Amino acid sequence: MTWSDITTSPIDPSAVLARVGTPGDGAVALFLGTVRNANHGRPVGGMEYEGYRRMARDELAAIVSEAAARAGSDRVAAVHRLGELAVGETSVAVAVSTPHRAEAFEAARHVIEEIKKRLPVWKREHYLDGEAEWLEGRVPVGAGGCDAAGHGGVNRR
Amino acid sequence: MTWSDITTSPIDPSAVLARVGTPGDGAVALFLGTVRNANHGRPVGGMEYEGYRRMARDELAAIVSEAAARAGSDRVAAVHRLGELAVGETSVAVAVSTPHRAEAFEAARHVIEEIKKRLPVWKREHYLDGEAEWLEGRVPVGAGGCDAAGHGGVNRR
Amino acid sequence: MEVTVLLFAAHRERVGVPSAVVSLPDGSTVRTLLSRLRGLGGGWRDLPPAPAVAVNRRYASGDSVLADGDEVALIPPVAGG
Amino acid sequence: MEVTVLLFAAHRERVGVPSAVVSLPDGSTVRTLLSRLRGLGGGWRDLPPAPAVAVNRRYASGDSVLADGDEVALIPPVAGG
Repeated sequence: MTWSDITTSPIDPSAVLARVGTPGDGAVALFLGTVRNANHGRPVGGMEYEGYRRMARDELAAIVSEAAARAGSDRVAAVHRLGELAVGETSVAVAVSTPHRAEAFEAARHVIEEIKKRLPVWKREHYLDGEAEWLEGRVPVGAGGCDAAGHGGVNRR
Repeated sequence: MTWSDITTSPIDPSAVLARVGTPGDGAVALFLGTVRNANHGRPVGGMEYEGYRRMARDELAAIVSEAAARAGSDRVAAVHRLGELAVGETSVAVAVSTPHRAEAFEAARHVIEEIKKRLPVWKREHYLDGEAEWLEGRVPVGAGGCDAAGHGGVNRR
Repeated sequence: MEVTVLLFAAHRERVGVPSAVVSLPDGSTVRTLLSRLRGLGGGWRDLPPAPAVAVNRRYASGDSVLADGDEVALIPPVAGG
Repeated sequence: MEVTVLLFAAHRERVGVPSAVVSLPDGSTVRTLLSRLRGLGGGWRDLPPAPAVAVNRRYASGDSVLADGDEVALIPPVAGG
């Protein structure tokens, strides 16, 4: 079964790995996103993740389901953490197991790319100089964008 | 520092993950190869891995070094297990950490692909019907092949 | 009818509140709502003219017709991972 | 001169031994060695005509000139991972 979660607790990679893998699978791919100590050369002390939690749960579940369908495997797991993270802590983990390796790599990559395109999560970098900034994000895929001036948005996909 | 090993002991994915990751890295990719319970529909009870151990150590170290150079990261780790493995056990683990995710995925994939092309390791599948067969492998990349009839081999690359 | 507007991250900081309840004529679209919000002045005027929007936790277009009780979230460019 | 030949997996099973020491004229190449091995008869004749070879734990070509004490491994198609 696929599994996904949005959590404020620390992510344990072993627990995510344990969500995938069956006797018929020969390949497991795991991806971890971690908080870096610098961005564009500026020293970073930590990262604050904010999310639209209920929607993020739904969206992450949808991403995982899509990846599972593409990979032909229901052994796809993903979790995203919210809250204050220190440098080195894991913000996101994705695990996939499949009979053969190409599908595991492809599906894990797909999940993290879709997370970055669609998951309603934002992050504020806290710099060692005491400042903090919301990181520039991406207009979410799946969102048409709305124009109050009436130029119209595209339909939801 | 890169790390690689050929071992007869069980592989602990967490220990391999612990070989990579620095405060400057934002991405970790882990690949695990595991023993499947069937091959081409034939039920498998276990896998026996034989290796030319000293050469495999050198070759795996070389593969890891090449991947590290390509990824621009010295946080590349790989271990291959030899001996009798049960279904579900991990035969190979590869971990890479890099500042950004594309390089981590690419390097982890590169290492496992090169292992399959070059590592002097062989496996015999033990079937539930009591038979066992050496799996068909690949003529190793880097080996010219030698022709006793005098047609000549290509040079080592 | 009334809808609940949710604000996150930079949007929330610009406006100063995480949510607001807004009254609208029946049959209003997301676009109508956004126009109404800008009309509230203050930080609302600092929102981008065409933010991404989710209605009831799904991405939606400006043409989407709202219903009483809908939850409309203004979604800043996302930056998960 | 003498070289040590190592056999693995299916090669080892065909020949029946994991290693053998072979005497060769000085200056012999890998190709000469392989020809000599096939001449030993028995399971040696069942080896493929042009196996991959490693000399002192590095892949080598048939043209490689051997030296006394070299370790020459006949490498079946590899199947790691």
